[in-house]
Amino acid sequence: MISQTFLPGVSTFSGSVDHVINLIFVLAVGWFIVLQGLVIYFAVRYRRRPGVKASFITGESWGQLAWVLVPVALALVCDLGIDAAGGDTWETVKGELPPPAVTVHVMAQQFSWKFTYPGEDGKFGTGHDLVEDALHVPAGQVVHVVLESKDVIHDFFVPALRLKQDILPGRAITAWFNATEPGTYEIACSQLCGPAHFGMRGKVVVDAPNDFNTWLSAERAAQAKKAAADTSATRGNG
Amino acid sequence: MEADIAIHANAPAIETDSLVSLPASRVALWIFLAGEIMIFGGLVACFMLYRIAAGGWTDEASHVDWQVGTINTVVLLTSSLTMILALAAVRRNDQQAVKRFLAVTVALGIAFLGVKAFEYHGHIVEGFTPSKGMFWSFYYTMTGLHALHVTGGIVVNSILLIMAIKGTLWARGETRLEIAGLYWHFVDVVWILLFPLLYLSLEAK
Amino acid sequence: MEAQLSHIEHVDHHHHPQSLISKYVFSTDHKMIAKQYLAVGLLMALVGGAMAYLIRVQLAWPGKPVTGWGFIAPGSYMAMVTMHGTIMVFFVAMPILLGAFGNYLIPLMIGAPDMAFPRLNMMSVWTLFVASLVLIASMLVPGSAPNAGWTGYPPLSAVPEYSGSTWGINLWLLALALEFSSFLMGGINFVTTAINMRAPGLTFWRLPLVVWMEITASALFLLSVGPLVAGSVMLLLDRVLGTTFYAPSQGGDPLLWQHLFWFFGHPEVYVIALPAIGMMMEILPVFARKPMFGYRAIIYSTIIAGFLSLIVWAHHMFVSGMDPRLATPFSILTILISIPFAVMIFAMIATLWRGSIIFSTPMLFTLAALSSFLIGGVTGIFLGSQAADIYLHDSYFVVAHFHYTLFPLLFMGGFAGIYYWFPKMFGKMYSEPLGKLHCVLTFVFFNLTFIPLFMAGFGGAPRRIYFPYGYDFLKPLQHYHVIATYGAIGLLLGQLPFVINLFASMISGRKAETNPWHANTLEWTAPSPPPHGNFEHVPHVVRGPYDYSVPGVAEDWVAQDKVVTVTVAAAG
Amino acid sequence: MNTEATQDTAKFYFQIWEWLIILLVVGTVIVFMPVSRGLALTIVFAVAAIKGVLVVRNYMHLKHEHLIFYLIAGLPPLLVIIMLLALLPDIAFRH
Repeated sequence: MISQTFLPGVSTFSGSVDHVINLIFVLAVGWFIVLQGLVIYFAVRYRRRPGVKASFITGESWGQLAWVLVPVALALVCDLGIDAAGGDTWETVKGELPPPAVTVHVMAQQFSWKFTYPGEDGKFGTGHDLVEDALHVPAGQVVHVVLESKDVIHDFFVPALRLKQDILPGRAITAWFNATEPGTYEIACSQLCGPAHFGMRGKVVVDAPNDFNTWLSAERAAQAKKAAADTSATRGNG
Repeated sequence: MEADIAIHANAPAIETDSLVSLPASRVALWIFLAGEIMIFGGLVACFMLYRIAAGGWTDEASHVDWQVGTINTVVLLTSSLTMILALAAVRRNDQQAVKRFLAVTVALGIAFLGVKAFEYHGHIVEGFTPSKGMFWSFYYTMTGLHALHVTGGIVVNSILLIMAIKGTLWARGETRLEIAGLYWHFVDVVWILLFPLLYLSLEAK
Repeated sequence: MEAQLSHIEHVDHHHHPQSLISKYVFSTDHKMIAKQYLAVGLLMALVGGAMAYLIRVQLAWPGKPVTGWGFIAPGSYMAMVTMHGTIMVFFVAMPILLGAFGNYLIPLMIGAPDMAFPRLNMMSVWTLFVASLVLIASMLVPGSAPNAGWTGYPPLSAVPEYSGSTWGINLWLLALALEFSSFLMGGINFVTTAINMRAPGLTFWRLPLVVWMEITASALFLLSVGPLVAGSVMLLLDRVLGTTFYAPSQGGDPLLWQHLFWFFGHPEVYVIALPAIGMMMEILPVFARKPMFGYRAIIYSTIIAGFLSLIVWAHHMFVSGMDPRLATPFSILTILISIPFAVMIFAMIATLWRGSIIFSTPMLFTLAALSSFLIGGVTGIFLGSQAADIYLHDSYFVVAHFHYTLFPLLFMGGFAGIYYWFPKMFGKMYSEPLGKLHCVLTFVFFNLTFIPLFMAGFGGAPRRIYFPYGYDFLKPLQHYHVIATYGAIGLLLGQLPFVINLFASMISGRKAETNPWHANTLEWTAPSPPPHGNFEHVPHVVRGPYDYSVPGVAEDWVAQDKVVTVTVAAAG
Repeated sequence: MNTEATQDTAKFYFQIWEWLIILLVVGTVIVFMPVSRGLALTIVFAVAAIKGVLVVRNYMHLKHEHLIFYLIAGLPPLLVIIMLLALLPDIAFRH
């Protein structure tokens, strides 16, 4: 509802994040209306009038205190409900990660993003890694992003995916998502990372799985060709 | 309703609680120490967390000399004894003894700093500066902060000693010695905890 | 009595003629020191407010030169955001709510002639003054002003190459260290004074709520700031001595700072909130002519909230990369802390019920603060919930939320306090029409400023973005920033009636009576303004602070030190 | 206070000091004894804690104080321990 109207969510868990936000929104607005209504009503109804004395109510006896404690108990019930709803969502998003179909290493640095895919052999760090400026992922598959930073703390925030995770230098934090709708979405660094923080924009391109495979093969082929050209160039020089 | 009125409109004059009769300076000093415990506690907690994370720092830590540390601990423990004896002396109004014990306390405090400076010098000559590694960063930060507190204590005790010699101490001598003593013992307790943390828990067996 | 008098060395200064300097500058009188705190706080609020103006105009019309400043560079924008936060929290909120009102109210309300340690008190305010100067200097040194955010997360704050700020951040840390020591000294003084200096008969269960709240706030500050002091020393050493406490490549851990910062940062919110809530709770019963509802329940809630605030800090760090298993326990604790606050809010509302409400300026400000704080409270639930926080963390929702908690308490609550105690502080009455105008302008423009930011937050807009047009998803949210900026400008201009009122009334206001509001607490039994030493006779307290409209008593108020007889017939 | 009583007090303080030195020796020597590292560490820190308590109770007179002093002095260590425990998974066992 509320965040959905601003920015539609496009991951498998965006619905449950939005659901928690909506739940809290409804409860919060409800409580606010009741309480604000009481303040206004009391202020108007019990304004100073000649000859009317205020009632001497201390709220010290349990009978009077119940007027406060019962609503408090009600608030507690709402709170626990929110916690229960939130706990599950949190487990889904940040708890045990589902097994990945695609793993991408994300390197953040002041003030840009680099996305690394494994080479043909499917392994990282074997000399065939593919480094890209945009994050391409297949729709409908679980993607792991291994988040690392070269310098300061950044944040991998994709509003449309409802995913936000700080990136700490010195640690590799793995986050996951499963995008449902093909399209191009923005990555915003959402942790103050220096004077040009505002410019640290990235792109997630969600492709249909076949398109993704085609893209990956093409990029790998281009890289192989470039590497071969480089090697021959080096040989030629030598 | 009637009970309410009885309590609120006709409340009997009652005495304030016993807390008002506590000496303000002692209360204030303990509150100050509570803040200090949080500062040193925070630092010690960080040290322990990092030490566990790094797996012990046994190599770096083997370069601190536990014998020198032990001597310094004895020095500081003894200075605590002389400080409390100075308080006992002021209570029996033995002014000569107060001056004697205060002088010894100050001397022991300076001796502690001297030994500490000797240690620092040795480490730095060997190349173990604060930026040499995490253990040394913590070593210098913790002992340095402690040494600053020792210095503060020496200053306070010296002022008391000068006042005692000039004869201006005695009007509120007991309170002053008590407060200075509380602080000095606290600095001692901090060292009692720092000593095993930095000097003793190092030998990997 | 003897125990009390023995602490009051200065009482014999009472009749000595004072030079201008010892009266206004190096004063040990808690009332003058309170005014000094107030002056520092209000002056720094001007600096912080000016930055708010620059930030808001830049956000509404990015890249256009700002009237009165010119073009804002990205680095300066970050510095302004950083300094706005630092100034408002540490150099406005704490000096006004804790420094000024704590100093002014605690001795007067407990029937004491001064603080337990007047000279320590003077040192506190002077340390704060020096801290303010160092902070101003940190903005003017070569290199950049501090620009790592008011939270100063390393490695950005630890390594000069990353932020471009060299001496700026060093001085910023020094200013904070001085500010902390100022309020440590102040806190020791407050708590000791409240423990030791209470007038005969004034037990803890007869203490006005604001005194309870001030000492709880001071205790919280004392208990929470230590680890951050240690952490700041480590950060400073990282910067100047080459240690590597926060450098991940050499075994350091940037996450440690976040834990230390928020271990202090969360209680700090209550350090600011509690005194303001306490002042509102003094004002409500006076103008509702009715006892504060649930006095004891509020005190227990305060203590529970204080303790809980010390163990909920990690809710600021749900997505920081900390262990995700910690999130749910901290989320539950966080949401539990809303319970004691709910007790306080409901008790305030219940106090209005069947009252006889007088809408004076302090009361209007209190009601405005209560209404706005309600929004601040309920929006806190979003951020306390670990799941909603995945989306809303570090967004404009957070900005709107904490402005909705801090602004109503700090400014509306603070103004309520200033107007309410104005007659006592300055011996003059303020102008009611101007005060009411001030209240209406503040309330309307405050809401106009920050409601749109909630919307931007729901749209996912991250905070601290200098130039939003770089992002497609931010473009549709831009008009919220425009509305908010108009609101902010109105809010700033809306403070003019206060400035006029403050100075005009101080100079030519009607002379105030001893007790213009017919209030019960002890400060209203002292002359307006109270002389050095406060009370002519030490008051003997016989009752709690909120006996308003007691049946069987002719007047609708009974001062705390007044013995009355009740006509039994009225008891039904 | 008569002289005899003050003599006793001084003697008592001296005894405490003797205990502190004995404990110091115990805590230091244990490191070089053929016991497991875990046991040695436990003893070292237990001894340090006992020494701390001895000083606080006897030299700082906490044992004669009003209960509120226990509260003032006891709350901070409790908070430090809570903080330490909460930070273990994040800082100490981060790898």
